[in-house]
Amino acid sequence: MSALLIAVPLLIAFLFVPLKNKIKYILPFVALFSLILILKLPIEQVNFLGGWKAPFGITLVLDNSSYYSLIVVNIIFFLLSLIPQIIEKDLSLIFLILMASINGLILTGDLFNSFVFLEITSVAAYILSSSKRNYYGAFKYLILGSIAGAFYLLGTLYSYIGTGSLNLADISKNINSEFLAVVPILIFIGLAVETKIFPLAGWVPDVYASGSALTPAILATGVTFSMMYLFGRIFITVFHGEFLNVVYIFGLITVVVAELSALKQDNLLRALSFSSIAQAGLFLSVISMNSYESLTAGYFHLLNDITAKFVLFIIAASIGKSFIKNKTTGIAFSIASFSLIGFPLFAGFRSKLLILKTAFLNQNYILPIILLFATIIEIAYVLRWNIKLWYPDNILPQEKEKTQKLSWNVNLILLIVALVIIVIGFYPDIYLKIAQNIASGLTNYRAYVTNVLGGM
Amino acid sequence: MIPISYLVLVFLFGSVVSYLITKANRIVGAIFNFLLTFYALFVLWNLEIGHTEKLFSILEGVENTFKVSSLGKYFSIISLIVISLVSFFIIEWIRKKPSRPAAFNAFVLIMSAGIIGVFFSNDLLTLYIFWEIAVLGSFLIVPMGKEDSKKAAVIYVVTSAIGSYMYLFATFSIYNKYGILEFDQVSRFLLNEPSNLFKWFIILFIASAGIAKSGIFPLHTWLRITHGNAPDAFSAILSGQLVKMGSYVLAISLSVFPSTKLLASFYSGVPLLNYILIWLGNISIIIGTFMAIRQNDMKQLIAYSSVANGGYILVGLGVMNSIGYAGGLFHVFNHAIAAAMIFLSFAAVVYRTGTTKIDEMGGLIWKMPWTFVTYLVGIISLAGIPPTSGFISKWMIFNALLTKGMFVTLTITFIGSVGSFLYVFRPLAGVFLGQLKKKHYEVKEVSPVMLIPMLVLTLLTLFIGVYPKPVLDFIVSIENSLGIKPIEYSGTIIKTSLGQWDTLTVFTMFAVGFIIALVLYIIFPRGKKVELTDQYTGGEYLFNYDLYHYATGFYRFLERLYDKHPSFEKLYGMLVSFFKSMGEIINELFYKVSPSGYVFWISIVILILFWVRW
Amino acid sequence: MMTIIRVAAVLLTGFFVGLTLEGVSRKIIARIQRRYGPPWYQNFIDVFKALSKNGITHGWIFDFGILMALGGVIATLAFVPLGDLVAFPGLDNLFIIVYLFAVGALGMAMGMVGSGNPNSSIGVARALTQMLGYEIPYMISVSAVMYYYKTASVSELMLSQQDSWTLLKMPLGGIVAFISLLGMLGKKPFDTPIAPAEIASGPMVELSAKYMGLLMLMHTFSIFVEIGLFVDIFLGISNYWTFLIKFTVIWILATLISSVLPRFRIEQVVKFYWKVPLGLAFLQALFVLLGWVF
Amino acid sequence: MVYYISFILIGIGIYGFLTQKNLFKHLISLTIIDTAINIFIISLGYISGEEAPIYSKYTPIANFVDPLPQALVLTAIVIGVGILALGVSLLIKVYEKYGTLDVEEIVAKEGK
Repeated sequence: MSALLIAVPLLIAFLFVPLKNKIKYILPFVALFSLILILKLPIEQVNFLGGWKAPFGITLVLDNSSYYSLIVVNIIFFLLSLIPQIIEKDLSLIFLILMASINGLILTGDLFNSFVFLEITSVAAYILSSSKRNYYGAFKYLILGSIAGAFYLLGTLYSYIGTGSLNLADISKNINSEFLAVVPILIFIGLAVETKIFPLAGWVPDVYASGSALTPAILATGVTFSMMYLFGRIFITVFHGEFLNVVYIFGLITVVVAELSALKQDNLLRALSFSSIAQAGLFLSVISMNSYESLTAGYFHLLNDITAKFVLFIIAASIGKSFIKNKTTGIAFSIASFSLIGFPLFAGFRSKLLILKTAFLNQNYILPIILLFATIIEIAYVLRWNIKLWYPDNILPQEKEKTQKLSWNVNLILLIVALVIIVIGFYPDIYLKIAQNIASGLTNYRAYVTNVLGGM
Repeated sequence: MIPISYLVLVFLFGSVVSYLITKANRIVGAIFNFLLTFYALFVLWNLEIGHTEKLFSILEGVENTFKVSSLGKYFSIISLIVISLVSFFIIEWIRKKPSRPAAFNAFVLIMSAGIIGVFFSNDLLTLYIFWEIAVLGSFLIVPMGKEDSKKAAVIYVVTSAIGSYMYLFATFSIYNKYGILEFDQVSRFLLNEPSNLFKWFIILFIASAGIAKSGIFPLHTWLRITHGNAPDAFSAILSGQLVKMGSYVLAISLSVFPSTKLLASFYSGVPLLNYILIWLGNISIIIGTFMAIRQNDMKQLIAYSSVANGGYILVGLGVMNSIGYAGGLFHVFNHAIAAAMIFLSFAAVVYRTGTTKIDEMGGLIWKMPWTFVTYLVGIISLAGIPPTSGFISKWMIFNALLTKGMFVTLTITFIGSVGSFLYVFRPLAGVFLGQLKKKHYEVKEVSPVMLIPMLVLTLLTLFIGVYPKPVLDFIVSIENSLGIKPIEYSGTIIKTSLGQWDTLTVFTMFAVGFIIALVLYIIFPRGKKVELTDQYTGGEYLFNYDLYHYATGFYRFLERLYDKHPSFEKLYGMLVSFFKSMGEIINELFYKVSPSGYVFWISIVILILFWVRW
Repeated sequence: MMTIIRVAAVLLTGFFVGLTLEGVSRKIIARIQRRYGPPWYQNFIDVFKALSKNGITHGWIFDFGILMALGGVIATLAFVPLGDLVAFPGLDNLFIIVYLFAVGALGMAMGMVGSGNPNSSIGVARALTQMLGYEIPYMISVSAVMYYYKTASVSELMLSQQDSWTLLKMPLGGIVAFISLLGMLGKKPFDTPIAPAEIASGPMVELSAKYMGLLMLMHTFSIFVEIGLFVDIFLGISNYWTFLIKFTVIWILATLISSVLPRFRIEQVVKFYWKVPLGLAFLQALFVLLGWVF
Repeated sequence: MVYYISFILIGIGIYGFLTQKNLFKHLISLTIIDTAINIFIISLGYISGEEAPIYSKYTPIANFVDPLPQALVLTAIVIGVGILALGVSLLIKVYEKYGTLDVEEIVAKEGK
């Protein structure tokens, strides 16, 4: 059943190639379909494609973590499909392909398969990022992404040599120190580009700040989330937390470096993309503490971050120089930015508390310091942008005329998401439950192995 | 009895209501705000000490609660007095001033909700949450001011965040170590804590939130730009109330965690930690005083004076003996009232003239006498001259320092005190006295709606100056609840080990002296009233009376002595531009490069990784 | 009732002795300058003459400032013990006297600046700056005394000097207080605020007739407060009469010193006070802390 | 021995990236690296002296080289080709937009 999640979007994408212009209106139905499908699926189900048992066949694993990740990602796709204004007409196909590949990426239980889905995702992302005539940025992304892909492939191969298997569960069972010396490095480099780790995230600002609303709204939320899921799946479940100390350091460096870079930006989208990099770095260093609590905190934070970024990026890309004509949009933007910097009452505050708590629990005092320092810088530029947009100085009347009102459906969806941020600020249980489930699925590798390979 | 949590909720929802009402009619919205804050003052006044309310629980093992303590009640009543009176002032002021009245009114209420929460929080986390709500509400108001105010708002929030994040760090250290966050439990655990370092760290980091908020050195730079550029009436709340939130946290970090019992004495009963904090207070007094003397912008001048007065409060609290602590607390009241008076009178002046530069005004006393009276009594209280209440607290602080033999600190408090005569006189001479400018011939006194709160504050500070019992009662109950020996007083006589004084006698004597002078004045022949422009000019003919007003560079001869002073504002500016250029370098090196650059960095990372692994 | 009589006695002493001594000091200065000089009662004549004339005023703040100045100083004087003549026993706290004194100063400054003449504004600015100069060393040296005797009440400070004068016990503090006293009195070399040749007598530039007279009274009373405090704190126990003798001696000494010195510039005043006297005052405070008192 | 070829090829690819300013040459370098990695993968699966992994009556069982890497490489090649095609089409667009493929000129034009 879970294979349908991959097959249906792909199939529709290919079926509708002749009807490129109409496909826009089918997107919500596809997204809704996969969402309902996921909700109907039973957890702890392993789908052996073609009937080949693991470790020989290709498996699609639907455990706690992949189940909830799928829900998150598909909700994002659903929400985005409801805003057809921001989807350029040629990109609807890509949207479907991206959906299929991301579903696959999350579901797959096979390392080489994940490589394939990773590449498809990347290709879709390259095409998405070339929107708004941002070809050079997309090309840079392509170069980085392909090199990273090559390394990921190398890592896959090395793990095949080391363990004799490509099945994640099987690798997890058979890991040995010799193999662990090389493979994590290769996989890490392969994933570092997509998880936006310094210094391999050079593509991010160029791509996110192309001016298109869809590109960052999907890359910084859905794609990032799935990449982070994959990262957790490979490094936590498969490698049992090996190599995470290096990730931790890289994550922290990423946080500081990205926040510093963001400070200087005079383009809101660029500033936000650096913030996105920083949050990714923070997430990676949090999950690097490799405990159930830290993973919960990390994914909880990631959820808050992508919720906020969803609102921020769409508004930043579609709004003009001020909120004068779009007050409701402005309110959503402010709520999201307050959540981003973790003011109380908003969702971001909960994740900040959770991260601090976890870090202290692990006797880790560096991470809180870096987190708080980074937040101070983030406050500086995020609030500066808020003030700039709310209290614009010397707006010319004709510019005021030119700024268009966003249409009702955009505003509605943004407001709903902003409302979610506030609700999560008071009752974080919904997000917390998702994060806890993902965390328990990732940390409990024994259950994962038995689940996939059968009771061995 | 209405629970505090309902009050907070009423304020939060009231902000929405206020927004809608103000959209319809701004004056009605302002009246709504005033009624709500005044009602809150009434509710808080009737609260019983020890009343506890459960709120929520964010971290397991910690029940977030409100609890009415004497300290919190004292601070909250001061705050609400200031806020409600300023709200009354706003009823008239809002007709002309803020660019977004609806948002202004809503944010004032959000801020007030935060403030009430802060003062009744029973644990560190609740305090933090409401603290940030208050910051959020107030920071959104600041950019409605002058053109620099947008920058000011960011500086304000960042400075505040530096302090509050240090606080948060300490909070989580406590939580991690003891698993509790309630104030009294924390202090109990701290008393049994063997590690001196940990105690130092906790108290310093908790205090740093207060340091940032009350504008203590080295985080004092935000006061000038924020107070100076915020909307005029809001500056009164900023300086009169929000800064006092910082003093509250300082009071908590020094007294609720009993610093004198926790740490060994360093110099006549004062631990080294307190001594360091006292020194921070000293530096603030010096900086605040001497920088205030230099300012030509009246709001920035009083902003620097807030730095100095924050220093006074910290010095008083830091001494932590009966009289010093009482002095610090009393000074909280005095400075709150005095700063509110002064900023309100400035707001009235700006409302009429539209400028804050001292040398662009002059002689406004002839047009706005009641505003002048408010300012006069305000500065008398600020400078600590009897018979206003400002003197009582200064006297207590001097006494405390003298009994402890802290002569250097004493010197600095004297400098601050005498220096305050200098800087408060500058706007007095430049704005209200001297020659009236031609462009201000048409200026009128502000309406009674604006005058009433100003005069109420004036009467309040005079009343407390003569009859300080209400405030002293509060201070005694606070000191009792914290286990500090309460100050002694009977009626209007305040006693210390160094002697006593009677506020009433001093006032009576002043009145008698004034009457004697008045009698002399009346019995001798009347003088002839001449125009202000009719002056002794050494025989010269004057053609431009605008120039005949000494206001620019009022203390130039003194300023010259420290023109080349080191500036922390510049230092922080340099730090920020350093961060920015670091960001620029990183951006150029890593994020803006061509594909060659990416491949280069990938290779470097691979080499590093393999080198580290093998 | 007794209090009222005592207050009246203090004020009348201040009036008569103060004005007389001012006249005497004019005579002394004249003699130093090889002039004959006015008679000793010249200042009584001056005050009454000024009070009886019709002058000019610059509006209500001008009048109010002068009233506040005189009222403040009268109130201050009432708290100063004249030897054993103490108007308010137990309440004569030194800080009160010093700060109540500021009311008068503020009133004068306000009234004078209210006249609208920039000369008076400059004079007031200078006077305040000078205050910043002399007040700090003075307060430190006096604080050392208060710390030593553990009291802030002036009469108790006086009564504590049974064995020897404070001036002899703490000579440095005494010297500092005396130098500061010169600044308070506005005598040369510290007469920058009124500097007649530069800013036309500074604050007083617009004064005439009644206003001048009231301000002269205020000046007399302030001199009485300033020197009286010094005598009480540093020159041992005295009764009313010995107090007046000591007072006269100090007054004449100050006059003699000032009559032979030129004038400082205002920033030189501040620099001077914050170098020498402040350093000495700190040294004195250190000695007191260490217990090195003769 | 084949390892070395692939390492040399990766070196050439990186050298191409670092020294060349033409975006098309970058793409070629990318392809070189891709190829190098593919060669490397195949070399890993190759066991010297063994048979091709074709199951027939002529080949004795259990003397095959590992067939999986070859299967994987096939997929990787396909993906590589796809990316190459995408890259080239992007470059065409880049050329249309900027009129050049030289990195420095593009950056100069972007800055304008």
